[in-house]
Amino acid sequence: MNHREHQSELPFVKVQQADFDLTAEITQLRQGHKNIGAVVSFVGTVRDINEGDDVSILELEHYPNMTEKALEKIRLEAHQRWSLEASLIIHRIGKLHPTDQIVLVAVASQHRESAFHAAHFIMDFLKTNAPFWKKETLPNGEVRWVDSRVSDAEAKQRWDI
Amino acid sequence: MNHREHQSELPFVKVQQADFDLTAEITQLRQGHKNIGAVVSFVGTVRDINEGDDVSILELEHYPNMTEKALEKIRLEAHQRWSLEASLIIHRIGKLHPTDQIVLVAVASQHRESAFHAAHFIMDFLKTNAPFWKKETLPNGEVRWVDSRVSDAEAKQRWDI
Amino acid sequence: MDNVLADNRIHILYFASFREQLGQAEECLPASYDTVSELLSELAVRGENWKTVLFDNKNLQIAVNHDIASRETCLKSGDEVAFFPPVTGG
Amino acid sequence: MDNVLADNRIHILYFASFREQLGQAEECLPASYDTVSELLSELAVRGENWKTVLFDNKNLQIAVNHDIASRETCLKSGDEVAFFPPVTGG
Repeated sequence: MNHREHQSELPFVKVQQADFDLTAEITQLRQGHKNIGAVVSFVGTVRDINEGDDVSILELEHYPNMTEKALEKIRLEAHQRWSLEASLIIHRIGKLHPTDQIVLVAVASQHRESAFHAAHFIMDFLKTNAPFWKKETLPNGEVRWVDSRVSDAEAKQRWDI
Repeated sequence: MNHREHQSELPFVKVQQADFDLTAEITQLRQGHKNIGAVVSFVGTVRDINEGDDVSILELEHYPNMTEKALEKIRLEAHQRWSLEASLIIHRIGKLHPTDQIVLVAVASQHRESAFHAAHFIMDFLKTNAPFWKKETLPNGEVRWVDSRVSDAEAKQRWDI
Repeated sequence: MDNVLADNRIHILYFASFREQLGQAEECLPASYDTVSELLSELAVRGENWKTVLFDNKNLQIAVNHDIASRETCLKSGDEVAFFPPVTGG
Repeated sequence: MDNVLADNRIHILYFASFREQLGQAEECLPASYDTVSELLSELAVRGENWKTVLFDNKNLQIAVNHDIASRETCLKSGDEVAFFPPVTGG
């Protein structure tokens, strides 16, 4: 953990309505770390189909006081498990549409192995431990809460070995 | 494999001197694929230290007629192993400096699991099967070829199971 | 004073489908429950809807003071308890 | 014609440290070797340097017509054979 981690309140976890720019975020994350050799980024995007139905709008609700704390906990756990130079989590909230970016997880390290594992780990835990809920609107106006996926719970188990 | 794959000669493999912009490349890769839910990107960058010495310049040589073919082979192998929507490999050649971007591997899929695995697989195979060689110049003017890493050969083995 | 009042209570929050099914987003109750389980038993008495959504729900997720918790987690005055369905972010 | 000439030969390329150690980047030889191994034996005769860099080198990498190959790979007229050290891209 380097000095920049303590500069402001959770500068490496952002929960926001605004979209993000991958290049800008990665550039900022790498700033001041000359020994980075690998940067793995995950971008989650809104698919236009869920459970066989077209989706028009996806709305993301969250638990404001808990969300950033939960994300930071996952991020720090990744820094404990692997040797990382820097990491960042951005999660959008509010109304989104198909092809919109929802989430960014970026991890920078000296070698690729740890960055790949840590980014995957953060996403698997974010999927089960961060308090976000998706509500989708179908083209016919029907509104429904998105069901959690059994595969997400299983994906998380994998890391407990 | 979708129609765009056949538009031009290896449009998803680029060997170039020029730098690349992550956002622009990912945006182009996602174009026309509304069902993408996950995009995993790997960016390799020049570290300022190798084997304990400072590095001033890193020069990348390659085998022009073989390089793109070798990269495309790795890319298509990933598409056979996992269900992917699109993928892209960019590798820079020529003179680079610390913090410069060297390589981009980007993989888009419906769900995150396959994108993470495929991007990691492509990087592991690129490290051992694509004909690139690095030559580094130290601050005192000494020039040396970079040694291949045993860990890279081992990383590749993992995927043969 | 508000602070004293707050200290004798627990603050309860309901999120996502729970908020809609229960028809409310939050409430304050006297801090008279030793554990989350006791609080859930009390809420179940309100009717079939409360029992089904919370008490009988095997997928019920619980947070106490913004940390993931369980039915066995102890409660004290001033705690914030949240009930919600499995999360679906990312 | 150039094509006919080329068809009776094999084209050999040396990359990276090999090019520097052997002092040349490429050459053409008559296509009189059945396998890569036979070609390597012939090149080894040129001197200790050639023997060490290529023939005796356990890390020698070989490509024939732009595909990874081995010492057992067969050669025919017009083939392009490349010798190089382990790759270090990415």
